Amino acid sequence: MSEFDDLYQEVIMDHYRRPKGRADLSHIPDERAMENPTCGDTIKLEILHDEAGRISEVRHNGHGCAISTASASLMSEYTRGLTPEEARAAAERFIGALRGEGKLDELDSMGDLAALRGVAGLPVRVKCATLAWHALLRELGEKAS
Amino acid sequence: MSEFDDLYQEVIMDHYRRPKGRADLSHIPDERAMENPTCGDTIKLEILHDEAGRISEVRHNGHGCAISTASASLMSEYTRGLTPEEARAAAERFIGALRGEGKLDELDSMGDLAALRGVAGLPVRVKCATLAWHALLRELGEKAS
Amino acid sequence: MGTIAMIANALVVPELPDVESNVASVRARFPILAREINGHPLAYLDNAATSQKPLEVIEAVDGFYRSRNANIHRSLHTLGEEATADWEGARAKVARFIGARRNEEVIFTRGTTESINLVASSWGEAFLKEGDVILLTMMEHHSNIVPWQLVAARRGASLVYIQLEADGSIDLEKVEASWNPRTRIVCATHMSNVLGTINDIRRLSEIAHAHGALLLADAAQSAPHMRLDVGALGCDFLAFSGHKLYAPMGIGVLWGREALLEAMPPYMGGGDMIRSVGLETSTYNDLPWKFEAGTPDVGGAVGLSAAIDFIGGLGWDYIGRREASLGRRALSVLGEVRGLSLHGTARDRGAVFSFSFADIHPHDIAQFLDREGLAVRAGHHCAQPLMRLLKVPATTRASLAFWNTEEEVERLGAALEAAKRFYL
Amino acid sequence: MGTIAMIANALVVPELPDVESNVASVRARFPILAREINGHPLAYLDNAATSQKPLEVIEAVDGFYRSRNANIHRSLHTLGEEATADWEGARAKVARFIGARRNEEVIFTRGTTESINLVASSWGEAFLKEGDVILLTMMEHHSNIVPWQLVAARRGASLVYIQLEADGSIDLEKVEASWNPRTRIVCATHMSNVLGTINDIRRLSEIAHAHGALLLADAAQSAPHMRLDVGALGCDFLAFSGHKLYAPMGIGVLWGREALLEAMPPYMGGGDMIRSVGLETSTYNDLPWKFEAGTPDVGGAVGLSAAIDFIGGLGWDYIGRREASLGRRALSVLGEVRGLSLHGTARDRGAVFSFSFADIHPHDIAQFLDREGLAVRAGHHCAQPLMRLLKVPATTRASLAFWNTEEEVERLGAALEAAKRFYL
Ligand SMILES: Cc1ncc(COP(=O)(O)O)c(C=O)c1O
Ligand SMILES: Cc1ncc(COP(=O)(O)O)c(C=O)c1O
Repeated sequence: MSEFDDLYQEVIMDHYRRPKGRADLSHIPDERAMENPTCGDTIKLEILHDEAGRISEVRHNGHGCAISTASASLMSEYTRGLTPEEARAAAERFIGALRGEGKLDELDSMGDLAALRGVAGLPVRVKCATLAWHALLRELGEKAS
Repeated sequence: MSEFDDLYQEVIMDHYRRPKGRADLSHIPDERAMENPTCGDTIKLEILHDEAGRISEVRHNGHGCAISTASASLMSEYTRGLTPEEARAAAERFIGALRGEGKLDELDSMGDLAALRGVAGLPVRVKCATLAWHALLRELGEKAS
Repeated sequence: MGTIAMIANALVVPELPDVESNVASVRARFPILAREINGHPLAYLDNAATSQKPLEVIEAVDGFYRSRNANIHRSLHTLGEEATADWEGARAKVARFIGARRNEEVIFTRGTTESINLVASSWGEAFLKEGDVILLTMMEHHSNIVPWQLVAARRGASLVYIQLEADGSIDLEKVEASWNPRTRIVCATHMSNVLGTINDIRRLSEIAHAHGALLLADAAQSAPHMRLDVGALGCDFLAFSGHKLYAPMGIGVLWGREALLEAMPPYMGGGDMIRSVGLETSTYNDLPWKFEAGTPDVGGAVGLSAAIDFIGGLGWDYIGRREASLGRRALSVLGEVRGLSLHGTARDRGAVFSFSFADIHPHDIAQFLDREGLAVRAGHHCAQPLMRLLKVPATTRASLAFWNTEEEVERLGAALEAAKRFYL
Repeated sequence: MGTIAMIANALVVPELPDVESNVASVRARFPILAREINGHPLAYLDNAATSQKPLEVIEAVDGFYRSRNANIHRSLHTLGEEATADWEGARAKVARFIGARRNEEVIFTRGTTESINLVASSWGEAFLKEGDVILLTMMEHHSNIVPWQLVAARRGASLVYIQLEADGSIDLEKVEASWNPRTRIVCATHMSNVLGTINDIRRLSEIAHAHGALLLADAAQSAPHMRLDVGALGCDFLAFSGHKLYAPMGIGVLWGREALLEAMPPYMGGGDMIRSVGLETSTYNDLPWKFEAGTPDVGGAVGLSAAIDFIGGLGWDYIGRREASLGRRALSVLGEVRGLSLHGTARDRGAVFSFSFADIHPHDIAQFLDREGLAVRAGHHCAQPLMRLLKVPATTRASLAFWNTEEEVERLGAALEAAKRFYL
């Protein structure tokens, strides 16, 4: 499988074409968008919780490439039902694995997110795949403090 | 002839050992010394004139290597009897020749100064050989203005 | 801004048939061009980001470290004299290359960014006053914006931007007409790294000077593609990078008028820029060394010198003709790709082509092109104010050099069509 | 300061016999060492000015330009990804090399001088207040003096100097005892480029921290010769140059504690250091990129990475033993030269030997040694305050590295005797 095919797998292209959790977030001010300094892409997040405090949905909106859009969509899917702490741990595991700090194999235990494996070898694209997750960490962090 | 022998010719060594024009210039404040930023060497000058305004002697004092000391001594010898304008032109010709801006052959018309020819190929040493002449230009310039 | 149809006649240099036959032998000088990427021959179309290096340059740097390497100015052994001669010789070569009156006007830096920071910091801190205006254009690279923002904030000056016409050019009459008398310096790129627009630095300088302002020209993009002459350009400062000029990374140039440089305070402090260091204060060295603190990149300067010789060997004529011919071909190839809209259609332009394409994100386009062996850039190209003006977060950019081929340009067109099929 | 007799036992590392047998194969890695100078084999004794480069480094840089060269961070084609991986990989390697906790704490600069200017300018402008004290030592290099003078003048701070003992060392108890409570930062060299003195950075850091001050260590001279661990050193900033560490010119390192770097404003403005650029103001990128404006010297970083691997291959043990053994030999050889007086006789010292000799000017000594193929440095070594303390305008300096030989050291002794015959 070529590097490109590895990157733009079927799963990724599906999430890119029909992103889960994408929503109109125009009520959130633009200053709260997270920016990718590499390309100017931005993402806004809104985290909804259920009564127990678990995440019921992470909604997102922004400009982004297939990788960053699919990653946001996969994130929305993956975090559903997690506690904020679990979501934060997941974000750190995911970012760490892609940046080569954690173990890449950890992705295998993260369901469809494993489809983003191909990004790990491409430092420039890592920023695309982790943008939504950095935004998640920031939102969760600000909630916590 | 090796580069070294070319540099440290008999004439140079004579002027180094018995410099012409060397004098006690402790009445001139240290701030007026010209400094070689390469090595911290310094030189002070005093220009004496005859009634007609010609240079009767350029006196010098300072720390310096054989090349810079010999160059100051040769300068003292060469400038005796010149008008300030002639001395300034000589300094510019000499500095230009060593820095590779003028023609090196011009040195041949400058008497014993031709012995400093070997310096031209050594950019670091050019600063040694021209220190006294830069000081001369400064002194003449300040007199003029 | 306009679409591609508007610029069919933009590149007007006549084509010489025999120039083409040289291409293979020129390409052979660039070892990296032999690479295969994902099973395809590399088509390097990212020259505006950084240029590739000919063997002449690679070997000059290699040779320096194998046989002449030493620190400069204060090591008076043979290697030190040779390295010093290399460094000062490179300076003299750069001075001739840009028509400087004196070698002392050439300051070596790491690149365009450092050159502009030096001026903004040293000249700006010393000469900008509260209420002064710094005039930029809307097509500047961040390197010609952020340093001015930093100094403007410290000095209480403000930034004003020259707006762009629909084709991505500047209307000089509007610049004159709307002149703010508090303007102290105009900072303008010679050639836009996004639009390809070539600005008339000579006229801009005349306007600035007529009003008592200075002009800094960012020649990062123009230096690799056209003969520069600071006298003819009439500017006061000129900045460019070696790495875009076929030389190694790590070396760049600031040229400035001697009287201005003389009047400016030092930038960094350290070895080589001093005359004498006391405990509390120091006195500074002469130009150009006053602005060159610390051990510089002598190897990089040796590479830059070799690059200038390489350009001299090809000749600006060859480079100009080749790039004009390639540029025309690119315009016609891109013009046939449906859904592509080109940003920047000024008459005076270089072979830099930024475009938006069929709502596909530039990252995805670039990644797809990479699968086909084509290297282009996707992003905001360090020109976010311009991106906002264009109402896009990012663009895809193909930028050509004389070593590119017509065939590579055609591969670009075909790959874009294939990308459309893949993503849409 | 003392003469040579005082330091016969200065270098106390035990000699291992089998280390010596490696010397020829190590020397073979350095192509420049094969040069002849004036009919003699080159004896390069100017390592403190700049080091020579092994083939591993020269070839790594060459290979980068032949096959991987691209701009980083924003070129997402294959070459761009490779170059970015090279750049960030070099950063990770440097972080491990100096025991940094995080890669983000490693900022690439041109060299020690730029690293210190960055701290003086960014940290100094933001945190120094009127009346604050910057504490230096009398053995600092101009690069660790002038940047502080420049910022002190702007902020109304003042410079205070730690005096030296007769052997060229610092008395830490005196430092404690005379501590000025307004001291905000201590700037100290880890190893003097003139005296060879190795300062106890760990203890200096403890003293600084106990009084709420920071410590910046100038490791330009120590990094090439001993294992550095920022945790063990306890400092807050550490600066060094690639070119003295067997790597190319044009690349250097600033390490700083994350919290400090986070709190500091940017230094240069331009590409890569921004998050978002507006017309009037901008927001800045995360560490380390906040401090890396413009296209960096990726080729230089590739060379630095190869140099670190080369050091790893030799091992600090080998380097330490070899240099200690050579240093002892140099002390005994120089000790036999009549009329020579060595500056710097501290017990903890590296293999750097500055001396005055028989009233012959250092330039003349160095030029004579060059005739014999020996490369040494003559001058003030960018340490004029120290020169004034030593009451000399300049000294001659021989500085050794692991690739030097006992025979070269003996040639130095013989050539000095011959110089005396020539000049006196
Ligand atoms: C102790 C010390 N500090 C700083 C420097 C400056 O290093 P660079 O010239 O590489 O910036 C040097 C080298 O000259 C040095 O020896
Ligand atoms: C127009 C322009 N200005 C400035 C720069 C900055 O050059 P460098 O990154 O070499 O400092 C660039 C290149 O990125 C550019 O295209």
